[in-house]
Amino acid sequence: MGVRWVVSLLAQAVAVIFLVATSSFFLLQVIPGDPASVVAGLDADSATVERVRQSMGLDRPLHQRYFEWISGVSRGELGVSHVQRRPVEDLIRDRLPVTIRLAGFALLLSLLLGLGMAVIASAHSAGTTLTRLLEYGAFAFPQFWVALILLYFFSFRLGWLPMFGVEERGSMILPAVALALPNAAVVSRTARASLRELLQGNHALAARALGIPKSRVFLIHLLPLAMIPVLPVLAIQAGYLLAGAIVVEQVFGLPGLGRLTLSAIVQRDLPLIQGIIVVFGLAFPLLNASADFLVGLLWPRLRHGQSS
Amino acid sequence: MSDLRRREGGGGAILALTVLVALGGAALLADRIVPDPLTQNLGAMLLAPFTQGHLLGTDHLGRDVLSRLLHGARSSLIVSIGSAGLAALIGTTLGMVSAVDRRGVLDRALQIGNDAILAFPTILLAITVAMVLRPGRYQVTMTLAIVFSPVLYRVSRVEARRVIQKEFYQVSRMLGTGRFMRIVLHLLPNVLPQVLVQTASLAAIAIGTEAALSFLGLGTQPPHPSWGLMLSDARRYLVQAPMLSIFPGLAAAILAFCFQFLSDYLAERFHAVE
Amino acid sequence: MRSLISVLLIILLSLLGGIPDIVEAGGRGEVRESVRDRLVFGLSGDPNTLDPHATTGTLTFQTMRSVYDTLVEPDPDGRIVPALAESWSINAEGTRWTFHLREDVQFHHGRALTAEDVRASILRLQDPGFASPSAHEYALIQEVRVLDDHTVELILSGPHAPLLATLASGWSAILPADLIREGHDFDSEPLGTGPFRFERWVRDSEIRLSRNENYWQPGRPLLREVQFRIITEQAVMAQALMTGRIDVADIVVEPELSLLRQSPAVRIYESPSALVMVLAINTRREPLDRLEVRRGINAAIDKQAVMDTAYAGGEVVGTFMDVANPYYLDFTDLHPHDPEMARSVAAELTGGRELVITLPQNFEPHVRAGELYHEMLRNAGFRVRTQLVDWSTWLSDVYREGRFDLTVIGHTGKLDPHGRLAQFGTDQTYVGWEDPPTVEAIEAARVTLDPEKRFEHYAIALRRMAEQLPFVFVGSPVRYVGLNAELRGFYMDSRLDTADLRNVRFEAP
Amino acid sequence: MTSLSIRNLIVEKPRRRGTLTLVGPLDLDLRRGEILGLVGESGSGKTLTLRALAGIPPAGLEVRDSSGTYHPPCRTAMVFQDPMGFFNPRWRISRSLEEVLRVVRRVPAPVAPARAGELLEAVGLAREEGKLFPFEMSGGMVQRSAIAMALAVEPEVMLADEVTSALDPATRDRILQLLCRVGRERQVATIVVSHDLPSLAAVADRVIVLYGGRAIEEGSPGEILGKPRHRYTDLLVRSLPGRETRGAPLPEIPRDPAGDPILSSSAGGCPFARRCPVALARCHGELPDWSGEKNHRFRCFVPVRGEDHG
Repeated sequence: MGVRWVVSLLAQAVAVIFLVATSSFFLLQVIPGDPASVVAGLDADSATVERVRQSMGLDRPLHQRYFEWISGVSRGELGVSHVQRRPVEDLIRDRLPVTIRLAGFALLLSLLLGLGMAVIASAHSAGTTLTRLLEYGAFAFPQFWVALILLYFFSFRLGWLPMFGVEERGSMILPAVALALPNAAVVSRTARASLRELLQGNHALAARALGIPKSRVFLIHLLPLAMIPVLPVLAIQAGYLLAGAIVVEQVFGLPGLGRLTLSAIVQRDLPLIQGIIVVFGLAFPLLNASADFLVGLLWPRLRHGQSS
Repeated sequence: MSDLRRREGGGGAILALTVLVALGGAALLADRIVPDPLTQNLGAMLLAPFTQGHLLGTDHLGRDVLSRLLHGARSSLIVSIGSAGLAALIGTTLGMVSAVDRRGVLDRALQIGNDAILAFPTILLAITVAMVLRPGRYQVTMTLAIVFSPVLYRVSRVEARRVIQKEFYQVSRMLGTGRFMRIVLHLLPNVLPQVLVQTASLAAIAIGTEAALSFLGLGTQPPHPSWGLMLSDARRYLVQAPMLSIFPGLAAAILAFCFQFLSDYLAERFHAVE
Repeated sequence: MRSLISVLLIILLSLLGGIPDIVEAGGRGEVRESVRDRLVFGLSGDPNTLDPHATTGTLTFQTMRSVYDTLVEPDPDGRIVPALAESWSINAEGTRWTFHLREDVQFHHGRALTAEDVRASILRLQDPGFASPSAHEYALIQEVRVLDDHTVELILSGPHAPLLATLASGWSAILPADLIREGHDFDSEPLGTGPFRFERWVRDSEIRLSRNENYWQPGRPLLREVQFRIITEQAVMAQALMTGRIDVADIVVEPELSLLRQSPAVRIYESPSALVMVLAINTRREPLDRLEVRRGINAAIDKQAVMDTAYAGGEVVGTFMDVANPYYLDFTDLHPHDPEMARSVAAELTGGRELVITLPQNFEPHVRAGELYHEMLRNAGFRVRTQLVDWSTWLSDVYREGRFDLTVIGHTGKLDPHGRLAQFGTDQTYVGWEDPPTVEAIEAARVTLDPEKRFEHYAIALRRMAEQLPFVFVGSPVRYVGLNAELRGFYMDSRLDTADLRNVRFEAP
Repeated sequence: MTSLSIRNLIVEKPRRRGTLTLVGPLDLDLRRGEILGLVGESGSGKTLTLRALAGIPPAGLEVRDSSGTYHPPCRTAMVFQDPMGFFNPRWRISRSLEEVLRVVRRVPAPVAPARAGELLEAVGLAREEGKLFPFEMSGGMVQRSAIAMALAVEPEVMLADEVTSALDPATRDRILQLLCRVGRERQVATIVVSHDLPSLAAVADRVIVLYGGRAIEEGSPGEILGKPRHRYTDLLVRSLPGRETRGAPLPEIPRDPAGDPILSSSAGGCPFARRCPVALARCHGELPDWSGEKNHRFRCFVPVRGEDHG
């Protein structure tokens, strides 16, 4: 991983983010709905709406607003929320911890669940069928519905877990499970394919031929190796996790980035939506890079570079 | 060896196809076999299944759940198959263009554009596009097609590049086969299998995403039914009428199952052929 | 292997970092007081800002009603009574309003209230740079004159009867002049003279208030602490109320309402709402510009069924005024439900044109009502299509630009009928209905201070509207609030849609 | 002193209609320290035989011997064609060695590193080289390490599957010699599988020629190379490079019309019958019994006579 590699990675990331920022800015101009009307409300007359629009700076020409905004972004300033009248980066920073905790928990959970499923599938042919059904199910059921069903059973019916907020103990469990399920399916699919290949591969054969017990070969030798293709997938999935958080946070009433995003969209808080998109856009190459780094850590061959 | 693999999941695939065809048929003939899904009966709201001639009961406006389910199949099928198919068309075309681009400028540009779409949070992109296009079932189809196409772009680009490096492709190039013919004769047939696998898988994912968009009010427009909309309506009645969510949820799951089965089956087969 | 473990450990540790505060908070929540003096108020959404001058959002007023006071306030009988102002007088022309302030009022930061604070607050509302969405309500105030520390005079350019109601509304909150000057962040750190002082706001999660020990009403408030919990999912709100996690559910609609009615732990607080639910008609568009067509549409709608099914009950109205309003007049017999007549209109007068019902999807009952209208109109032979739009789109496309055929909405009431009726009859409203007699009557009522004469003016306007049908007037629903059964002294002003928490207490078990 | 004695080893694949025999029946007897070469073209069942012996047949295949089922009768160790794949890519060589020592031989953890070092030295590597990852080594070094791994289990029978084919020619002989040297030194019976008859002949005590999963000729390397008797062996030997004496055209082994030799062997006759230029009718129906002397026997109705080779 030479300097050139890092530089080209950075250049690509900057290009992607610039493209994301620019396209989101112009795309959002096209969506119907007027932010000034939302803030002014039902009773305001048109003069008031116009004044509100001016105070938002929306009366100025588009290109001027764009250049102002994009140069702000390059300095790390994302502008001021129209509706909440606070700097966008503050708003995002406030919500980020909840969403990161939720997504992190869900990521861990999906890793454990997914690997568990893959192990069961590889151990038994009956397990394969079961795992495949579980995987399909995790994909097939709409996330908000799964979230509601979980809520209904574990909070309403059984009263085991809190039904809203983040204060109570275990309040992250249900949202994280709802969020983790589709990811667990992806992890399981990837790990299952990777394990299947490894099980048929020479290393497994060699270890077995030397008399190392089957279970040990599986758990100690192969499982860590099976993780390698899972990690990049997990990085991409982490992006989807943040997206899934919109629905899950809404259902479980968590004060995270997902809720912020939804309310920003509903209220046409353009600077806030743009800011969130830029942050997501930043997270994407970051996650990919960290997955590469982790793979390097887990698989020495890659760490030592492309020399061989 | 290959016959062994083909048997694996083959039964499932046949079953999946049968269910799909049956669903499609039911959706097409829904007008003939079930009552009108819009007719309300405010005197018979939230009926349990098997009461007063309503096989699956009625919803919160006294509409027959079975008719709504079958009519909703139309939306769900249009959205899932339509969006995955469109995405396949867009993604594969661009992916192959990217792969055969000799100077690499177009390839680079397409890749960055593709990364940019991927960097958008999926649901946010879907919401934004859906808002620009205005809500509706065909608009959702378009939206999801745009959201999904990067996946197929990636797959087809990787596959196409793999094929291009193979000897037979280079040979056909030396033999002077025209560029277009080369793409049609050699590239497309070899890229298509993987594209098909992914398309079927995306069709499954589309069902859940359509439901999420309906949940946010951007999908099929009421009072016309779609499974996502039914689920979204039913969520308020979880306590009083849990069956209202169970039926569309199951229907969506079964449809997604079918597409996944097909996808996996295709993957197995193509894997075996290789 | 070791590297894998270390990576997992790092991830795990970073996640566990969040646990201490979860545990701590959980422990705090478990405490059960012997006499409860802490109220948990379930709020259906997060306010955008806590600055009452900067928004028209009900959620802000719902929470800030307890932090700020206004010069005058409404009482349960609909009269406007003294609050920060002990008394007031209006000159004969109605252009000079003099308010005498109480002398025992302190802001939460300890400074006493003076006339200067009133002046600064009103100037802030009028400031074009600040761009308050309520600014138009103060447009006629030409000058705010401080006569002495506790006397302030508003000089108007002409008589304006609704002003008193405006001053009693949440957006006329009095803010401290010194903090306004300093550019204090009222968006997130409100500070007023109200019964509760602001403690903290965790966005999208909770707002905490604590008792103002120096409140000017002796012995009030009764509660030590108020916590607003933001719960957006209605089903969760209902469950939380039934299981005692919250004491108030701010809005209850069906289907949760019937669920809550069955719960012994819950009492449903009902008050007639100031809303008028309508099916608005775009009278600019062909064929809706013809009265006969509008009457046909009106005749197709079974209003009571819509009220019962979509809005959990309420009374049918025949004009643009809520039933409980002192200015209400009954015109319901004017246009009865008549499907036969509707059918003939649909067949003969619409020319087969498709009518689009545009539904705002922010409020579920409207969507349900829309589905009912759709079916009723379809049954009468109209060609209809439904289009869901989100709230912002509705506001700009439908409400501001008038791009719709039919739409569903509830018009909120204000303390003064002018708040509802202003501009109707002019081409400024979204229904595009122009009617000079109505405009005249509304304007006459605005400049008339005598309530009886105002009633006569408004009667003319309401009759014109009932006859001309720029809307299908459907009904005014009942406002339901879910309460802990042990809660006493709760009062919700339905015209302002905000709760007064000063007298709230829990009955000793 | 035999260390391995197996009768009627059979590898078969159960199918919906009957079973398909892939290898055998095969008899194998090995003395301690003996080097047995198994030679045959690809598809002749060499690797399958080794994997069956090691008790790790491919999924879906069944192994049995005269007792009905088959379990490795003694401790076996196997060395593979692809030395890189042999090792866990994430582990240093010493770690892999210690794993085997501790798990299979129950060597206490503190002793394991020293024992691993000894093993590395035994195969001609330095102790420090154990600190390397497999991909940091040359192919020869990795194959040496693989032999060290095999030795670590202290096997009674060592199975070497095409261990040299992935290496360059210079390293090839040295690895093969190393394998046989450690085998003899430690009195381990070794089965070496290869399609490279000459290099096998250079190290093996005895050679068995496999075709279509059946042993068709067996003898000392000199005998097999010098006087092949079975028609297949004959063609095989004559096709070796450097044998095209007297300007005779290079003999070509005819193609099997049935495609897969294994498929034709399951029909019951000599597996080579369909390709054999001099096959008799009976060759298609039955496989002849062993004939010849003890140190050189073969199964052929129309054996090559010594004078054919001149």
